[in-house]
Amino acid sequence: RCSEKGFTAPQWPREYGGGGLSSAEAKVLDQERRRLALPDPLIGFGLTMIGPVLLQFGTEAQRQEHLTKIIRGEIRWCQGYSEPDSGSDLASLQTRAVRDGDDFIVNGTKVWTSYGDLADWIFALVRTDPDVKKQEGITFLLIDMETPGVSVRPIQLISGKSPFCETRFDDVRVPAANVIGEVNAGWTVAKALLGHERSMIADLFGSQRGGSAGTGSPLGNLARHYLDVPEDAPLPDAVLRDKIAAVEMDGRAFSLTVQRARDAAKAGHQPGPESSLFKVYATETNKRRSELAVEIAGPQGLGWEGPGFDAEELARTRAWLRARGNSIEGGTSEIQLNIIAKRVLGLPD
Amino acid sequence: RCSEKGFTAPQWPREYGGGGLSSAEAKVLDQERRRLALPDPLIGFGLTMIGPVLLQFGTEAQRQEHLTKIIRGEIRWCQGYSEPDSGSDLASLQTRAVRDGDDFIVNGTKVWTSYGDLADWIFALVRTDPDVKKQEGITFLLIDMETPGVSVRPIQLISGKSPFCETRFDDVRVPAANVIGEVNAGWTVAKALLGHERSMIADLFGSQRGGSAGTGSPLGNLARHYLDVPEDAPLPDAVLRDKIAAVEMDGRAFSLTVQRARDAAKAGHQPGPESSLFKVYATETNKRRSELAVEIAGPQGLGWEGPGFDAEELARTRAWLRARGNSIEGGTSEIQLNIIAKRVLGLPD
Amino acid sequence: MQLVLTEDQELLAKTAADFVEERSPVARFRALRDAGDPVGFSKTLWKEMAELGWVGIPFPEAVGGAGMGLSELAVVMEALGRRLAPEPFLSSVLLGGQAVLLGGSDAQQSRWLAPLVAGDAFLALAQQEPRSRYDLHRVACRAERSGAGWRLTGEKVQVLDGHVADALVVVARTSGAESDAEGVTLFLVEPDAPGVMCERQHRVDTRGAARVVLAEAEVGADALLGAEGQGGALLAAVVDRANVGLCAELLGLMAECFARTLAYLKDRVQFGVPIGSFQALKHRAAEMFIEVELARSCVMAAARAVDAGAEDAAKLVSLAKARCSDAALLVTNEAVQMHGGIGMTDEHDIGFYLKRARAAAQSFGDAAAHRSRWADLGGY
Amino acid sequence: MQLVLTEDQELLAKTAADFVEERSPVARFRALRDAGDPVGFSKTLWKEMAELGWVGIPFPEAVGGAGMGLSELAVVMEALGRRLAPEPFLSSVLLGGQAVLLGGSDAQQSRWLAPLVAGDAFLALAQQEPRSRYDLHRVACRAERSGAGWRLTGEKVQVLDGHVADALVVVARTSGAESDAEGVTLFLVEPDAPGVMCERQHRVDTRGAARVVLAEAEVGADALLGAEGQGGALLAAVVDRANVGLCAELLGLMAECFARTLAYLKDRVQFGVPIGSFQALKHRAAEMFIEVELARSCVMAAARAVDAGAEDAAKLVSLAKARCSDAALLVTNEAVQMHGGIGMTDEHDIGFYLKRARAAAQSFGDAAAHRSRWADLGGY
Repeated sequence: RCSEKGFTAPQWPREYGGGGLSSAEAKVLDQERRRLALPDPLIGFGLTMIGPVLLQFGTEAQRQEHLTKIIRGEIRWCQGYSEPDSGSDLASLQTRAVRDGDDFIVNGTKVWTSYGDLADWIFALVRTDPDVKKQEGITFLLIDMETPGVSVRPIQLISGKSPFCETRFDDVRVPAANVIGEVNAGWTVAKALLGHERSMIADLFGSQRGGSAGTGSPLGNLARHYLDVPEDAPLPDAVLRDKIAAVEMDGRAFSLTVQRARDAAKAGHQPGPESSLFKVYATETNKRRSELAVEIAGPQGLGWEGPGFDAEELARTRAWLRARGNSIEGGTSEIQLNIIAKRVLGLPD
Repeated sequence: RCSEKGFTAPQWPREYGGGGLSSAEAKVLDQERRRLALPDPLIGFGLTMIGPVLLQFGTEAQRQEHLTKIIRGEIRWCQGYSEPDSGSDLASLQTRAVRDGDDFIVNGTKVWTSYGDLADWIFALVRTDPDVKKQEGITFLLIDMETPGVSVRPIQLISGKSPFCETRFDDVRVPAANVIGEVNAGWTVAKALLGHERSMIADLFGSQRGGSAGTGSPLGNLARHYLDVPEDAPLPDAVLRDKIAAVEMDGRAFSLTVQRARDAAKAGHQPGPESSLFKVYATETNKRRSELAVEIAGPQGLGWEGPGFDAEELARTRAWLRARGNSIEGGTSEIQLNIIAKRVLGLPD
Repeated sequence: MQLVLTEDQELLAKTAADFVEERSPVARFRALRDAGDPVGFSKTLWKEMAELGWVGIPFPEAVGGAGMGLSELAVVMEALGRRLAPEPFLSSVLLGGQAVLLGGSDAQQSRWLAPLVAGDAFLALAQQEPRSRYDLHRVACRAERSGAGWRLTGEKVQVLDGHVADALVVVARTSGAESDAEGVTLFLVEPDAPGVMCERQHRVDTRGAARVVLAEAEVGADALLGAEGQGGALLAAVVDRANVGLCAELLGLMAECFARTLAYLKDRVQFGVPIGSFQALKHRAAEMFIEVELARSCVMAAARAVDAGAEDAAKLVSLAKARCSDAALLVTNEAVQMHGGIGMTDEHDIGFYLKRARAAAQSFGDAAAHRSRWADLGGY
Repeated sequence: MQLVLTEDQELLAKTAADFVEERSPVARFRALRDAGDPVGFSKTLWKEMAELGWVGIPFPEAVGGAGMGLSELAVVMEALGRRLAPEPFLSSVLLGGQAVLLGGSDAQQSRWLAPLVAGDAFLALAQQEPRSRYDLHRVACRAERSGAGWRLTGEKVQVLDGHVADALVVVARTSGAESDAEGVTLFLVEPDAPGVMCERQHRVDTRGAARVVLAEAEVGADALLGAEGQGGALLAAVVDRANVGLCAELLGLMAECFARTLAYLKDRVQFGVPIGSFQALKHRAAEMFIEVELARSCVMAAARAVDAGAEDAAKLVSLAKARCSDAALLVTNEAVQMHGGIGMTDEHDIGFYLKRARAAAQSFGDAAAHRSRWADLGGY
């Protein structure tokens, strides 16, 4: 139903099944959807990442082939960027694609390919020229996951199962027609895509307004439970109480900062420097919050499975462990701080 | 009395008025002195710093001229190392000494010359060759503070009066006979002297054993006073109590680490890596402690002078401000961490 | 609530920044300190600020004010905070002035607020006592009925700009024990009333303050400010407003201190490179940047919430005070450390920022006290 | 108190390190986990450790022990902690064994300690309850006289290695309310006694633990361990000893985790250089180094103080537990962050360190609880 009306991709052109709405109109739709607490119709790499890239860099043939399927949810995409030896230094990637007639032969390993085991296609960065500056020999390539030589292995995290996979390419033959943009110009495409990813992350944070008053305190309630004090009684452990207040206040200060950025944007101001802190602060705050939840539970916070721990306790353990990765994925906190120091503060290299 | 018996400088040779004791004998004397809570007879740059340097690098004439006077406390010394533009990067010093016959003509400015306004002599690092690698053009020079062209200006700190001075040299004529070691080999002398300084600092810390049990809690008592609770009552502010405990425990952990280093040395072990943390940890802990004392006092901790604040409160304000400099003087905390990372941990440049 | 400056506020910010840059460099503050100026600020400059309309910002037009709110006053106080201007916005406009505005009778308001707004009179709040720390309920000073009026006895300390105040708003207890929540009453006391002794105090931040001793000080019935025994809520509302202003000042202070440190990191060369190229310092600078940005959001939100009488205004004020206190201490401590030796000298200005940050952080509730209040208001 | 290893202790350290490196790499721990091993450790290896004399270190020669102290046991537990060896020193030698040693009759000691020291029997301490958190006085489990013996009812959780214990030391209440300081009594209960139910629990650190339900469990008069109602002091002494061992384990854990992270910093190349050349990471590594060194001093001091029965032993134990908890969390958190993505994967070993550090930190008092105890003991 949603895809028929073009609501899945409200800002994409109508000819590919999009809604053809302007940015402002899309925002209204988005707000309505949030107000009604409707789920996003189809969250995925296709819609939010490769779709916009195809609109910007794809050929007409490429758009025709993929966009409609993305909107209808017929094919699922995963992302092939990171490699075992290139984490923060993405441009050092080693997966090789060698031209062979109308095809490329791809060899290498990608990691952190979310839902690689379920995806139909992968968009990958591959090295097509090893003899130039590292950013200049990279190509952006679409690969059908059914192609012989593609193998996928799920990655288990310290928190347990995850959507992440390791995807290997052993002499995988990919048509050169699947190159997006120019050969060896993949870095430009990748950077644009990272831009889409950032706006997605900002959107994610931006969905909250500055927080509100009477919503109670989840961590305060949790502490009341584990310190075994009656409802509405103050916590007898003032040190724990101070930590809870600090984490809550971090969260509120962050929400207010996101709101400030949005209010400024609405008022027609250029994006201020504050948006540069969103990723690092949101993830570091989430780490502290999930760690504190485990700390509040004391010995009962140590469950992994089975008897003696309730479902919420077990979920909190996993959430705490999973959150450790927040400051690594999508650009480590260290990289974020480097970026702030350089681009916002203008500190010298 | 002390100097007649050679106790002022127990390890120096008898011919210069020293005690002629071995290191072990000197330690016994030192322990006795501490046990009796006698003050060190003459603490000063002469005895602890320039004296050892003269013994190691001085000519016989230089020793004859200076050592006995140092021991008798007849002349006082100050140190001319730092300059306005060379703080952590000491070797970049700019004070020039140009040869002129049997003399050097010195021009430049030294800062942080403790008691420069009271000292009779200064030992200074000066640049005698600006055209070589920065460490290789430095000379170690003794200068009589009475020489024309030497001017001294006391430095006021954020905490108020201080022994520090700024010492300027305007065409100051210094006999070349006052060079210690070789011309342009002053960096070697300076490094040796820094070694003496370090052993002095380690000694300073080492004077404490691992702390003891029933000594009460000065910060706890302070908090009891400002929170207005009776003696021996627990503190009603558990957050403040936690901070006090944390600072006390930092102090105790440090004392125990100093004790461990000394016990290991006494047992004949090579100095362990733990001594590399003494300077940075002692100073950072002192900063936290003095800051917490002011925090405990609340609004009463904000006094500078005069009515409404008692003498202890005013002293705490000054102590807090003065302590901010602990992590700057004698090698900043940043430099200390660099040294640990490089020399102890072996991390690459 | 919109967390963005209106065009009028932008204009005000620009005017204030220009004025402060031109008329109130840090050198002015230094000169006042070095001279041991008995007033501690410039009455001439204050009169100019009154003429610019700044003193009257949070007062109604009836007394000559601008009828604006803390959102506007915060813009001005931030600008003043950047250069440590010691003029008495906190003491007279907020602590004293808002007490009279929120609690005063028409007669009291016209008697005191009109000259205050005109820059001709000064008010101060005599609240702090030697043992009261951050507890607004803790009041040892007692007021007893005496004839038609009242007789006050007690000791007040660190009465901000109390040494120049034309009237003191004195927090006294008309019933209950020293730490009771109830029984607090406010009085308007002129310093030349019999039994009132005022002496100048000297704080680490050089801001003017006075110790006020009330020895059976006699005041008339018209000295009562607000209702008898209802002073607790009034005081809390006044201190919340004052804290918004104090936070705005701290925001300006930390932003400027950070900017100066950043400039130093770029200029200062050691080992042949600017020290700002060292990654450890870069990361610490980035952490400071983050804290300053978050503090700004909190100050804007607190000011707007108080102006709007929002339900969560008290929570947002405590959020702002906790964060601004901690952030200002972080930034000023790091500033001294990063400046190295020169930062420890009195002749460098950066130490002034450290001292003022500490004094502001430890006034009207430190960060821990406001986290505790946040938890109280959060019901845990 | 000398804070230096004796020659014998040095030798023991060397032997233990060699043994652990050869026989107990982290891969062994991983294999036990992957297999879902019902015991959770190797009884064969345990028997070997007993033969090496390690199990008997803190027991008298009368029961086959070495008559040494925690100073020696700490050396062994540090070595085991480096490679996460899950053998039951904490549960059986310290928690269960020391309870019997400090509180048991001659008969109880010879019945249980000799086979324990020989590596043939296991003890465990059933102390933790769902609501007791870190409060040793909080005991809901009740024991009532029943004929000549006792009847026990209550629920114990996270009884370390309780699933393989031949006898449980059960902390029960013979008088008073749930949180009273007095009225606690210890009992030796065999798991096959009527009314005792034991089920394996699964913790984040994969260490063996059991939930023990006592439903009117009947035990004889000889089950009483120590004097009735005097169990509180005994328990505190036992937990202090256990905490020294736990701290030694944490010391080994953090030292190894730090060493592995340091190696990674030197090996891992990004942007053409080892990431260990980035100054921000260098400074953080130096901070970790400092914390590990301080933790070592505290563990050594606590072990020697307990061995010597020093007056400030309890304070030093709390010092050690507070510091080791915080330092281990710091080091393991930093380790994962510095390893980046690979550190988040289950197939890399570094995550095991993170999990064990958290579990140990939140057992027998977290850092805040031990700072509070330090303050208690300091009289403020």
